[in-house]
This record gives sequence, C-alpha cells and structure tokens, in this order.
Amino acid sequence: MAEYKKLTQKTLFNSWLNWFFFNGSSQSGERMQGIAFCHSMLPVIEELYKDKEEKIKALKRHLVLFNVEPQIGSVINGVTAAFEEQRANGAEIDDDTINTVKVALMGPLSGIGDTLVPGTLIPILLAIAIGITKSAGILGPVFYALVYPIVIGLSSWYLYKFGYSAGLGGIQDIMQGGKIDALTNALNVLGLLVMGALSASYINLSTAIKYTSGEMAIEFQKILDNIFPGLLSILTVVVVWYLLSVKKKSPLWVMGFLFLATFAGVVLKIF
Amino acid sequence: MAEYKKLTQKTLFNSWLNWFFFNGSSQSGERMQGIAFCHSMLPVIEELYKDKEEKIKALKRHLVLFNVEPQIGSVINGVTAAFEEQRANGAEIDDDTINTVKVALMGPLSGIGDTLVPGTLIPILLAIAIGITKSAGILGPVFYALVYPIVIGLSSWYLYKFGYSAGLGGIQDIMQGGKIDALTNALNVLGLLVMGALSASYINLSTAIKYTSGEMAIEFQKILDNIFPGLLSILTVVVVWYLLSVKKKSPLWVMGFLFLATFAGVVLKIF
Amino acid sequence: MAEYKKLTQKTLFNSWLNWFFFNGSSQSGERMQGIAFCHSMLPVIEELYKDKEEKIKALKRHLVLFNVEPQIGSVINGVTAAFEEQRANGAEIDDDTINTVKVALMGPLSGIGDTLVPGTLIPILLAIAIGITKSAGILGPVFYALVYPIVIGLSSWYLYKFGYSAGLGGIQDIMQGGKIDALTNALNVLGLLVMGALSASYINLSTAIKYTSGEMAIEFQKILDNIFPGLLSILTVVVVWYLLSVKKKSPLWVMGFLFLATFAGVVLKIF
Amino acid sequence: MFIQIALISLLAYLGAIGAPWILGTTGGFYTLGRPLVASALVGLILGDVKTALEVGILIQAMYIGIITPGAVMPFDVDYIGYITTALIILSKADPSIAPTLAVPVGLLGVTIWNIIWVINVYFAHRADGYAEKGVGSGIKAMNLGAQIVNFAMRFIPAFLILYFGRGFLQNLLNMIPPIITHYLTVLGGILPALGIGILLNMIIKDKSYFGIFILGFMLVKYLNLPIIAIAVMGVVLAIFWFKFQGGESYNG
Amino acid sequence: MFIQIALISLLAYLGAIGAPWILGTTGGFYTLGRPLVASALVGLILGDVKTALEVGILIQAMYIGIITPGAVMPFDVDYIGYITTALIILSKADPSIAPTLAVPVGLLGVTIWNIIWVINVYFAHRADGYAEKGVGSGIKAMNLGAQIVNFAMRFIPAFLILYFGRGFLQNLLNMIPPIITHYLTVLGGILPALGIGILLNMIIKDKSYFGIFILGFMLVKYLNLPIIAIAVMGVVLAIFWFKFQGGESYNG
Amino acid sequence: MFIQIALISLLAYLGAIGAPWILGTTGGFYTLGRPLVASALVGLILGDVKTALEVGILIQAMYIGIITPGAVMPFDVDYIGYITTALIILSKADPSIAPTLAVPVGLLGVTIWNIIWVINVYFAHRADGYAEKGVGSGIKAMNLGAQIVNFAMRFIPAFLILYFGRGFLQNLLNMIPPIITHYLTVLGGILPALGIGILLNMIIKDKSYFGIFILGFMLVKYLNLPIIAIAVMGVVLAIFWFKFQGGESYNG
Ligand SMILES: OC[C@H]1O[C@H](O)[C@@H](O)[C@@H](O)[C@@H]1O
Ligand SMILES: OC[C@H]1O[C@H](O)[C@@H](O)[C@@H](O)[C@@H]1O
Ligand SMILES: OC[C@H]1O[C@H](O)[C@@H](O)[C@@H](O)[C@@H]1O
Repeated sequence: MAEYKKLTQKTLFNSWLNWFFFNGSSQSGERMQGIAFCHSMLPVIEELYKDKEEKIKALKRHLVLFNVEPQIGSVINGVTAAFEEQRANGAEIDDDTINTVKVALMGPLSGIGDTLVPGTLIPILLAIAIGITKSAGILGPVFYALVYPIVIGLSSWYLYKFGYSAGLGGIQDIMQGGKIDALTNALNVLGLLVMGALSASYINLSTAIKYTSGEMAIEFQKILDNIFPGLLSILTVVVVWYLLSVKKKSPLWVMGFLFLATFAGVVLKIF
Repeated sequence: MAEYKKLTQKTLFNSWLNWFFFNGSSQSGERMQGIAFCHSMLPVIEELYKDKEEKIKALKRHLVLFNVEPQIGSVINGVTAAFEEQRANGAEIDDDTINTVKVALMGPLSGIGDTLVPGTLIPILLAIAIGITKSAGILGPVFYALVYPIVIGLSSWYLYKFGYSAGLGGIQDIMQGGKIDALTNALNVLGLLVMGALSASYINLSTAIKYTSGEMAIEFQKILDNIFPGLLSILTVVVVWYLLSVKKKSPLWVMGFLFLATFAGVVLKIF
Repeated sequence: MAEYKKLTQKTLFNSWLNWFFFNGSSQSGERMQGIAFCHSMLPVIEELYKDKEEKIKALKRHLVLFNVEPQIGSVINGVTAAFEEQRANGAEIDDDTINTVKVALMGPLSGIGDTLVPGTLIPILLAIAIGITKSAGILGPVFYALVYPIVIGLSSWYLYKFGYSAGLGGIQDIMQGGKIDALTNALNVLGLLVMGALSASYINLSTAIKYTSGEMAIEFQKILDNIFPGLLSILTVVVVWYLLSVKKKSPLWVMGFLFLATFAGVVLKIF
Repeated sequence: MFIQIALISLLAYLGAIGAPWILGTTGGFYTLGRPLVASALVGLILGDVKTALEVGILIQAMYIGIITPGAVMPFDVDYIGYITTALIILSKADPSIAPTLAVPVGLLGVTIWNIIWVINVYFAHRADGYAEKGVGSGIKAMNLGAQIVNFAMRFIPAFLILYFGRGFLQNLLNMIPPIITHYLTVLGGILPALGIGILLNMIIKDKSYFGIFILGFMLVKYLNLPIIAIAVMGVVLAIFWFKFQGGESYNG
Repeated sequence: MFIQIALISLLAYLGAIGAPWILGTTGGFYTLGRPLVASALVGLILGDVKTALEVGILIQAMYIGIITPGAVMPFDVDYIGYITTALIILSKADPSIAPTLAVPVGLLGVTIWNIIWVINVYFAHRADGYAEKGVGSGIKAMNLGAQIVNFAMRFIPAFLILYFGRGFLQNLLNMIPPIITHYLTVLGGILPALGIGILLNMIIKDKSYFGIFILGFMLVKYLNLPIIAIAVMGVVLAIFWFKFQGGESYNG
Repeated sequence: MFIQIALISLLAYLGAIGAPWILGTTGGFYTLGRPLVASALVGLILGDVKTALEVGILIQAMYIGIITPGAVMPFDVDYIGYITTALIILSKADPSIAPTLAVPVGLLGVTIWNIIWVINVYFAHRADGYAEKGVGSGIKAMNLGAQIVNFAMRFIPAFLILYFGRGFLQNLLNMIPPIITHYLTVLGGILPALGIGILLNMIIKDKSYFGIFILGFMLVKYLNLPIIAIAVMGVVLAIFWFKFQGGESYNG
C-alpha cells in the first residue's frame, strides 16, 4: 500500500495565510467568498494531487459558492483540508460530501461568528477604546488596533488547526448530541444581551408630537418615557425584524422602507 | 341516527355575553357565581334540550356553587358548553363529570386569573396611567378606561371560544403532561415578582421606637433600614400569609387581627 | 440476647458540650482537632464500653487526625456517636468504617462550613453590626455578640442531634442520589456570590502608574476603572487562586509571594 | 348640588363589585371602580378636575394592587374612589388628607359588600325554585334581580354621606383625636398586605417561590426600578421558566 | 495637501471591506475601517489629532455595533471614518455636524460596495476558466485581481470628494434646507436598527430568546450599566446556559 | 494602667483562635475575636468608647471576610482588634492610622499562631499515651492543657507590646520611612485576597462557578448593592439552584 500523504505544517499555515489575508478580496454576489476559498485550498491541492485530472476536479470543487464569517470561519478551511487529505489517501469521500460539510458548517459559523465578533467583541473593545480616548487621547485607537488583530489573528489560526484535527477525527462527534446546539444557544444568549445593550445605547428615535391646549403642553415623548424608556427604538428593531423574518423582505427593501418611513415621519412632524 | 346538534355561533356569543356582563351580579356566600353561571348556560340549554325533563336537569346542574376569576374564567363556560353539546348528542357524560371538570378548572383559573389580571395587568396599566396623569392630566384615566376593557373583553371572548374548542377536543390533552403545571408555575413567577414590587411600593410600615439617652437619639427605624429596607412591610406580609396558610385563619379573622395589632402598636407607640 | 444500650440524652449533650467548647483547644499541625474529637467522644465511650480493651480501642480510634469547620461540623460527632452505639450493640462496624465515614464527611462539611459561617453569615452580621454602630454606637457590637453565638450555638446542637439520628438511620440515604452534591453546589453559589461582594468591598489595589507628557497627565488607574472597576482586585484573587490550585503552592508560599510582589510593586512605583 | 351628588352616587353603584351594566365586572368594578377613573369622573361632575386627579393619584397609588380572591375584599376601592374624592372637593379640604379619609370609607364599603353577599343567598334559593319548574327566564331574573339590593346598598349610603357629610367633614376631622388619625394612617399602610397575603396563600404551593416575591421587593427597594420594568423582566423570566420546565426541546 | 488627501484616500481603500493588504479583513475593515482608528490616522496626517478624535468618538459611538451579515451593509463605516473626519478638519467645520454628515457619506460607501459586489462576478467566471485548465496560479490572480476594482472604486471617489469638497462643505451645508438636516439626523438614529434587525433575523430561531435582547436593553436604560459589565454578565449567563443545556453532569 | 492592660491582654487571649472558655470557638474567636467586638471592650476598659468604635469600624471592615480554612490564617483579627485599638487610644494616635498599624500586628498574631500549632503536637503524643492506658481523663487533660501554651503565647506578647509600646508608638510611626507605611497600606488592601483565594481553591471544583463570584463582585461595583441584599439574592438563587438540580418534582 502507498504511503499516507500527510499535509505539512507549512502547507497548512500557507493555506490559512491565504485565507486570513484574502478571504474578502473577490467577494461577489454570485460566489461570495468562493474564489477566496479555492485560493486558500491551493497549497493543499498542490501538495496532495499530483495527477492533473484530480487537481482540476479539486479546484472546481472549491470554486463554488461559499460564505462565512471569515475570521472565525477558518475552522471550515481546516476541516476541508483534513477531508482533502483523507480523500487523497483513498478514503471514499466524494465532492458531494465535502460540499455538504462546508455548507452545513457555513450557517452556524456565520451566525455565531457575526454575533460574537462584529456583534459582541468589537463593540466591547471599541467601547473600552472610546473610554481610553476620552482620558488618554490617541492611546484609545492604539489600544484597539493592537488588541483586536492580535486576539483575532491567533484565534483564527488556532481554529484552522482545530478544524484540521477535528476533521481528521470526525467532526460528527462534535456536532452531535445537542452539544453544538447548546453551544450556539449559549453564545446567542451572550450576543443577544450585548446587542440589546447596544440598541439601548445607539438607536435613537423620539417623537416630536406635542399637544398644546391653552396653557398646557403635553409632550408625547415624555409619556412614552414614562411607560418604557426607549420604546420607539425597540419598536423599530421589532419592525425591522418582522419585515425580514415574517414578511421575508430583503435587507435592501427594508432599508428603503426605513428611508421613506423616516421621511414621512419627518414631514408629518411625527419625528 | 339523529343529526348532530351543533351550537350556533350566535348561541355561543349570547352565552358569553350573559357571563361577561352578569358574572358578578348575584354573587353570594352560598353559591358564589352559581346563578350567573346558570344564566350564562341558558342560551345553550334552550338550544340543546327541547325535552322539559332534560332542561330541568340541565338548569339544576348549573345552579350549584361556582366561583372563578370571571374575566379569564370564561374558558370554563366554553368548555361546559362543549360538554353540554356532546351530552345532548348522546355522549355518556353524566352530571358528575361536568361538575368535576368545572371544579377542577375553577381552582387553577382563579389562581392564575387573580394573579394575572387584578394582581399584575391592572397595577401595571394603572402605574402607566398614573404616570400619564402626572404629565397629561385626564388622559391618564382615559388611557386606562380604553385599554383595559378592550384588552380584557377580547381576551375573555377568545378564551370562551378556546374553551369550547378544547372541550370538544378533550381538555385532558391540555392539562396533562405537566404542561399546565409548568404554565401555572411560570405565570406565578411573573405574578410573584410583580406583587413583590407592589408590596415594596405600597405597603408602608415603620416603627416609631426611639431611644434617647442624653445627647444621643437612636431611631430604631434607621437601624432597620440599614439591615433591610422595608423589613417591616415584608414581615407583615409574612405574618398574614402565615396566619392564613399555617394557622388556617380566615381572611376576616386576619383583618380583625391587623386592626387590633395596629391599634396596640399605635397605643404602645411602636408604630 | 442482651439489652440494647441506648445513649442517654445527657451523654449526647455532654459529648456535644465537650466539642462545642473545646474543639479548637489543642489544634496542631499533626492531628488538627484529633484530641478534641476524642475528648468529645469520652462520655459516649465511657457509657458504651465497660470492657477496658474495648475502651482503649475506642480511644485510639478517635485520636487520629481530624479536622472540620467545628461549629457546623458537630454533625459528624453526632453521626459517630450513633455508629459507636451500634457497634457497642454488636453491629459489624470496624474501626475502618467509622474512620472512613468521618473522613468522607470532613471534606464537604469543612467546605460548606467555612463558606457559610465565616465566609457568609459572619460578614453579613458584621456588616449589619457596623451599620448599627454607625448610628447607635455600642449597640452594634452588642447586637453581634448576642445574635451570633445564639444562632450558631443552637444550630450546632441541632446538627449534633440530627447527625445522631441520621447516623442511626443510615446516613447513606442522605448522601446518595446527588442530593448532597446539589446541596453543596447550591450553598457554594450563595457563598461565592457573597464572597464576590466581599472582595469588591474589601480588597483594594490600585496602580500608581502615571504618564505625563507636557501638559497632559494620564492616570493608568482611571483607564482601568473605565474598563472594569476593581480589575486589579479581581486579578489578585485570580492570581492567588491560580497559585494555589494550578501551581499547587501552599498558602504560606503564596503569602510570601504577595509580600514580595507587593514590595516590588511599591518600590517600582507600580502601586 | 343634589343632581351632581346623585350622579356620583350612581357611578359609585355602577363601579361597585357585581354591578353588571357597564361591560360587567370588566367595565364596572375593574374600570369605573378604580380610584383614578372615579376621581376623574367626580372631577368632571363637580367641575374641579385638577384637585380630583390630585386625590385620584394619591389613593390609586395606595390601592393599586388590590385583589379580591374568593370575594374577600380588604377595602372597597370603588367607594374610596368616589366618596373620598367627592368629599374632599365638596368640603374644599386639602387633598393630602385623602389617604387617611380613605381608610374608614373603604371599610364602610367592605361592610356593605359583606351584607350584600349574605342577602344574595335569597336569590339563589328562589332560582332553585325556577329551575325545578324549568323556567330559564326566572333564573335570569334572579341573577339580574340581585342588582336591586346592590343599587340600594350602594347608592343610598353614598348619597347620604355626600349630601349630609360635605358640610361636616372639616369639623369631623377636627373632632377626631390625633391618635385616631395616626391609627388610620398606619392602618392604611398595613392593609394592602392583606390582599397580597391572601394571594400568596392562594398561589404559593412550594415555599421556595416566595423567593421570587422577595426579588421583586428588592428590585424596587434597592434598584428603584419601576413596576413596568419589573413586569417586563417577569415576562422574560416566566417564558424561560416555562420553557425549561415544560420539557420542550431547547432549540425549538 | 494633494499628498495628504491621497494618503487619506489610500487608507480609505486599505480599510474598505475586502481589502486584503493589512492582515486581511481583520486588520483592514475591522481595524483600519473603524471610525475611531480612521479618525486618529486622519488626525495624524492632517496635524489635528484633537479635533479628529473628537469626531472619531462621535461617529464611532453611533456605528459601534455595525454588522454586515451576508455582505449586507447598512452604512459604510470605513468611508464614514475617513471622509467625514477629513472633510470636517479640512473645512474647519464644527465636529458636532459629524453625525449628520456621516449619513450621506455612509450611504455613498454602501452604493459603491454594492456595485463592486456585482462587478466581481466577472472574476469568478474567469477563475472557472483557470480551474478548467488546472491553473492554480490563475485562481490566485483572480482573487487578488479583484482588488484593482476595489482600489479604483474606493480611492478615486474619496480623493475627488476630499479634493473638491473641502472648500464647499460649509456652503453645501448652508444650502441644505433644515428639514433635510433633521431628516438625516433622525435617519442616523434609526439606521443602526437595520444591522441589529438583520442579526436578530439570522440568530433567533425561537422567539423567546428575544427576551434576552430586551433584558440587555433594560440593563442599559434602567440601570445604566456599561456595555462591558453587561458583556461579562452575558458570559457568565452563557456558561451556565451551556452547562444546564449541554447535558453535562452538574457537578463537573 | 497595669490592670487595664492586663485585662485587655486577657481578652486578647480569650478571643484567640482555640481559646475555649467563652462558648468555645463560637463565643471566643468568632465573637470576642472580631475587631468590632474587641474594640468595644477595649473602649469600655480604657474609657474611650467613641474612639475605640471608630477604630473598630475601620479595621472590622477591612477584615470582615477573613476565613481560616485548615488553620491557615492570613492575619490574626483577634490581635488586630485588641492591640491596634488599645495602642491607638493609649498613645492618643489618630484612628486613621489603624489600617496601617493593623498589618504588622496581624502578622505578629499569625506568627504566634503558627508556633502554637507546632508546639501542640506535644499534647497529641502525650494523649496517645493515655489512650494506650485507657485513661480518658488524661485525654481531656491534654486537650485542656494546650491552653497553657495558648495563654502564655497570647497574653505575654500582648501585655508587653501594650505596656512598653504605648509610649513609643508615635515615635515609632515617625521613624518608619513613608515607603514602609505605604507598603503596609498596600499590603493591607491586598491580603484579604489570600483568604478569599484559599476558599475559592477549596470550594470551586468546576471553574464555571467562578462566574458567580464575579457576579457578586459586579453587583457591588456597578450597582452598589449592600452585602445583605446580595446575600438575600444568593439565598433565593441557591434555593432554585438546589431545586432544579436536586431532581425534585418542579411543582413540589
Ligand atoms: O378568586 C376568584 C374570584 O372570586 C370571586 O368571585 C370574586 O372575588 C372575584 O373577583 C375573584 O376573581
Ligand atoms: O455573514 C457572514 C459573512 O458574510 C459576508 O461574507 C461578509 O459580509 C462577512 O462580513 C460576514 O461575516
Ligand atoms: O477548614 C476547616 C477548619 O480548619 C481548622 O480546624 C480551623 O482553621 C477552622 O477554623 C476551620 O473551619
């Protein structure tokens, strides 16, 4: 039997580097990060497949639509490298399997990734950085520009390697038994709490409606503040969410709606 | 076989209307809302039982003791209408079954109903209304007088209809499997939290005990505030609860006790 | 068959009294509370074992290493008294069994005891007492000196008796089924919450690092306060915990470390 | 003044427990019978909405959480709402005495209610007779008929108190020794505990749930949260309580 | 001034979504592209760090939680960071107009991004050709090549706006009717809801979890807790959420 | 003065860890040994309760959460309570130096305790002898006998320090270079972390529970809740923790 072809550490690192730098480079409406994913797989493919036919098949396999939160999502690249290694060594893994795994992981990792990284970690670091800026000027942005890339860079590489090992060991074990669901739920709890807090701080909407009769002027906003401070902000979020999830409108449609609704509100002196 | 006699929508609505308007009309220490319940069943009975004997049995069946939080409790009237319909169509349902179901539902629906409606929803709406009154005068009571009856009126009719359908489908399904317990517990959690908050705001008791020696005056209440603000208020609730639940005293007895204890406290300059 | 020798109430009380007063009397690095435990068993042993050989065995049995939070730990003395009674009446309980039970109970009862008594109850009573002292002078210490010994004295005797009954009934029942774990976890939750609060109030560490450049002075502590108030305090706790649990250093070693680290920090003007 | 007082007394009946005419218990006792609503109506009738609402806010706040489980009523908020407000406006008294005045008025209402509750047994027995004969309309008549008692017992005392009391209130209040005033005030602060206690007795089966009550109490005392915030938190808590106990799949 | 403006425009490209050169998305869009970092760089280049940071704090706070799931961008924080700050400093305008100015600038950036996103399809098709022939280096070239488009679409508009716009900003702002300014301000306050809503739509499968969102909201509105405190609480909550759902032994 | 100092030194013994005479550990170390109680007694003996309590509040607050698991003592609160308070009153020093003075005094007490802990091994070995002979009274004698050591080691140093130290304190404090004073102050703020850390090490088996500790920390730092409020919340939390883990029926 032929010797087992093991990917070198250097190949893995190059594969990760390609991804880390160029994951967003050629994003498009058709393939999203598809070319970038293939680019990340190049070192792996070059090392594993000497046969031209096999190589072409591999390249085509990874040029399909792909999209994930790229920083945390490097775990998929690792998993895929492991699958390719096994395939090149004769395991019965066809194109479909590899693509199924990629697609299955894309969804949760985009959700978790977007929630945790731009949705939670970045706002927290920026909030700290703003605080520092207020008391110590330029140290604030310096703090952010050092801490964020280091933390995320290391995590991304760690996750790539973790994905590679997990892929060899069978990622099914990790994803089954409700563990991945429990983990997703738990991380969503964190993300939702922080996003609620962000909404409270950064969404601003108040009504300008006033009722004046003789000497007495009633500001409607004051009444709302009495009922629930920030009520209009949270209602706005609920409306957006409703349009997207129940009415199945596209984000662009909703943006247009917000433009018009706000305009109407301003003209009618509601806002 | 005879045709199935189905209650018309109009009959159901009249039955509900009778209940919604007259549920408390003839409350008494002996039957509580018994006459009112029978009154609510009149349209149902008239439509279902043409035979005089059957009608008399039905009337007597519903004149017995009955008591529930009446607004939410309309669900029982719906369930009972469904049972009567099935009985009139030949199902083997005797007086006892119907009464057992009524009694079984009375307890939890009084508990949930009193907790959620006068215990939670009304205080919240009133708190909002007080807030509005402070800034916008009479709009406060107007707000309450519009929102409360509409919300509760619609809910009460909805629950009647829900009870009717559930009764036809077998209410056992709903009540089994611990779901109803989980629901009751969850609603109680809400009610208890709000009632704790209400107690903190609206029960007031402080001690007037002072200790003066020479230049220094020690107010006992200040010490208590240091230990746990509102301690006496919460102790009063605990005493009342203890007398009712452990000592099995009647509410009237406890009221008398509070009168005397307060009087003694005032005379002895404790309060 | 011989008559069953039951320990009298008086013997049990004397045994408890010996423990309650003298539990810490001869603590040492070798036996900890070993002599005191034996002292507490004296009345029991004298009553049960008339045979000299048996008595000697019993005395030696209880002179071994023993250590527990002594106030709550009286439950073990009660359990042991019950075991001795059963043994004296012919039950097949050897030295090993008794010692195993003692050792098995020592650990959790020290943990729970230290957490709940000096870790939770005492700080709370002292916090109240400090509050009283501020407004009413010497009444504060008087309050503490009355409430604490009474509460704990009664509890200790109650626990002794509880241990005695439980020991007769088979303490296994209590300790099995995860109940004891659930109880320990729950009590630890209480203790940890209070200790977190205590740490926030009573550990104080702030950095003196300043950065002055021209007109602008940046105090590093202010930046930290912005990030997370009390960050250095909590880090100190984490370092101590890490040294003890991961690095397996002795408490004395850690104390020395804190002395030196603080000194270095002061000399380098970090603190 | 006769007409206004009659109108107020009529409203005091329409908002009393049991009065069916204005959308039943919902529109009556639970709407017209709330002191805030009552005070607004009294203010409109007597032409002094401002004072009326001042009184209304004060007494509504005191009795905001009143519950009458099993027909047990710690004080009658309907009578408190109409009579207290009207008396204060009619006798030009200071709104600040409202809470004290509310106590005896509320207890009078309770006494009346308890009497009605006994009298109504009569209608139950007559209803039995109609049932025996199969006369449905008779049962209806009995249910409605009880309102004659309710009307008499509510309208007349209210009218008398307002008509004859308005002149004397100030004197009356001056006559009462201060210790009684103090007693009534203390009592007013304590009585809400009765309603709460009755409810606790009804819904707490497992003592540990009392902890939730204490949490609610502390959220107000220590963090000063308004009731609405606590209610929203309570809803969130209740949803997850149900979720984690109801045996649903967690990811549903 | 030419060089400084060119430098700023270059940075606006390097911090744009997709630009790979400075540690990829991480160092680019998520670091250089953050308004706080952008403003600091603009300040250094134009020699007025103080004003720049004032602007940076303002606009960073507004767009702190921006998320672009599935490439949907509610506003382009990178353009906002560089162009808003630079325009204000160059035209010596008051930092307080930054939030208003940020709205049209952010929307311009979004439009550009959407155009790029369509153009890039071209590279995908050419990459297919290289794959067909087995030329790996061709695929790499296509991935990198897309940056020519990105550079052109980012650098040129930024440069033109700054070079020609700096003189007119004040006039421009004066020309805009106040209702439009007001409109832009209101819009700026509303738009963050879009990003949040998109994310909610993505991660909430079970509606009850919306309760957690509301809790976070209330912790800020009622208790004024800073975001970091809430995040730490969230971590603790998440740990136990996982523990109690994950079926682990509880004593682990 | 001799008698008063002797009395204080006697109390310093009676409140020391291990002293059995006043209701054992409970009435001794955990009551007489608490700085607040100690300071009150010192104040009564020396006739200046007011100053004594000022000192007592200060030092009690610092060492409120001291725990000695497994006989490990980070500082000796008993010695701190008696000696610090007495020294300050006797030398008419300012109460504000108490926290600094408390550090060396507390460490002296620790050293004494560690010595006692070794000496007491002697009694254990003699007790073994009595057990061998079956002499129960001998074991009792050994348990009590150890108190001779405790008395000597506690009373004598306390007496000497107070008798000879009272005159020098002010001079002594003046002699100490400010950096040492600063060092002692910082150390006093850090040392409570030792007791807490020891306890954490003992009870935390599952690291996630550290989250609860942090919650308690934040409730004080961010919401300023008093310890009692947190304890009540902790009890409520613990009850449900037990309920939901203990496998009880939920509706119990
Ligand atoms: O407790 C149930 C129910 O009992 C009685 O019928 C009345 O007091 C109602 O107000 C109450 O809701
Ligand atoms: O949503 C996943 C992912 O989609 C696109 O690739 C980009 O918008 C990323 O920023 C995002 O993280
Ligand atoms: O840790 C258990 C126990 O150990 C030793 O006996 C003493 O330090 C006690 O104070 C402590 O409670």
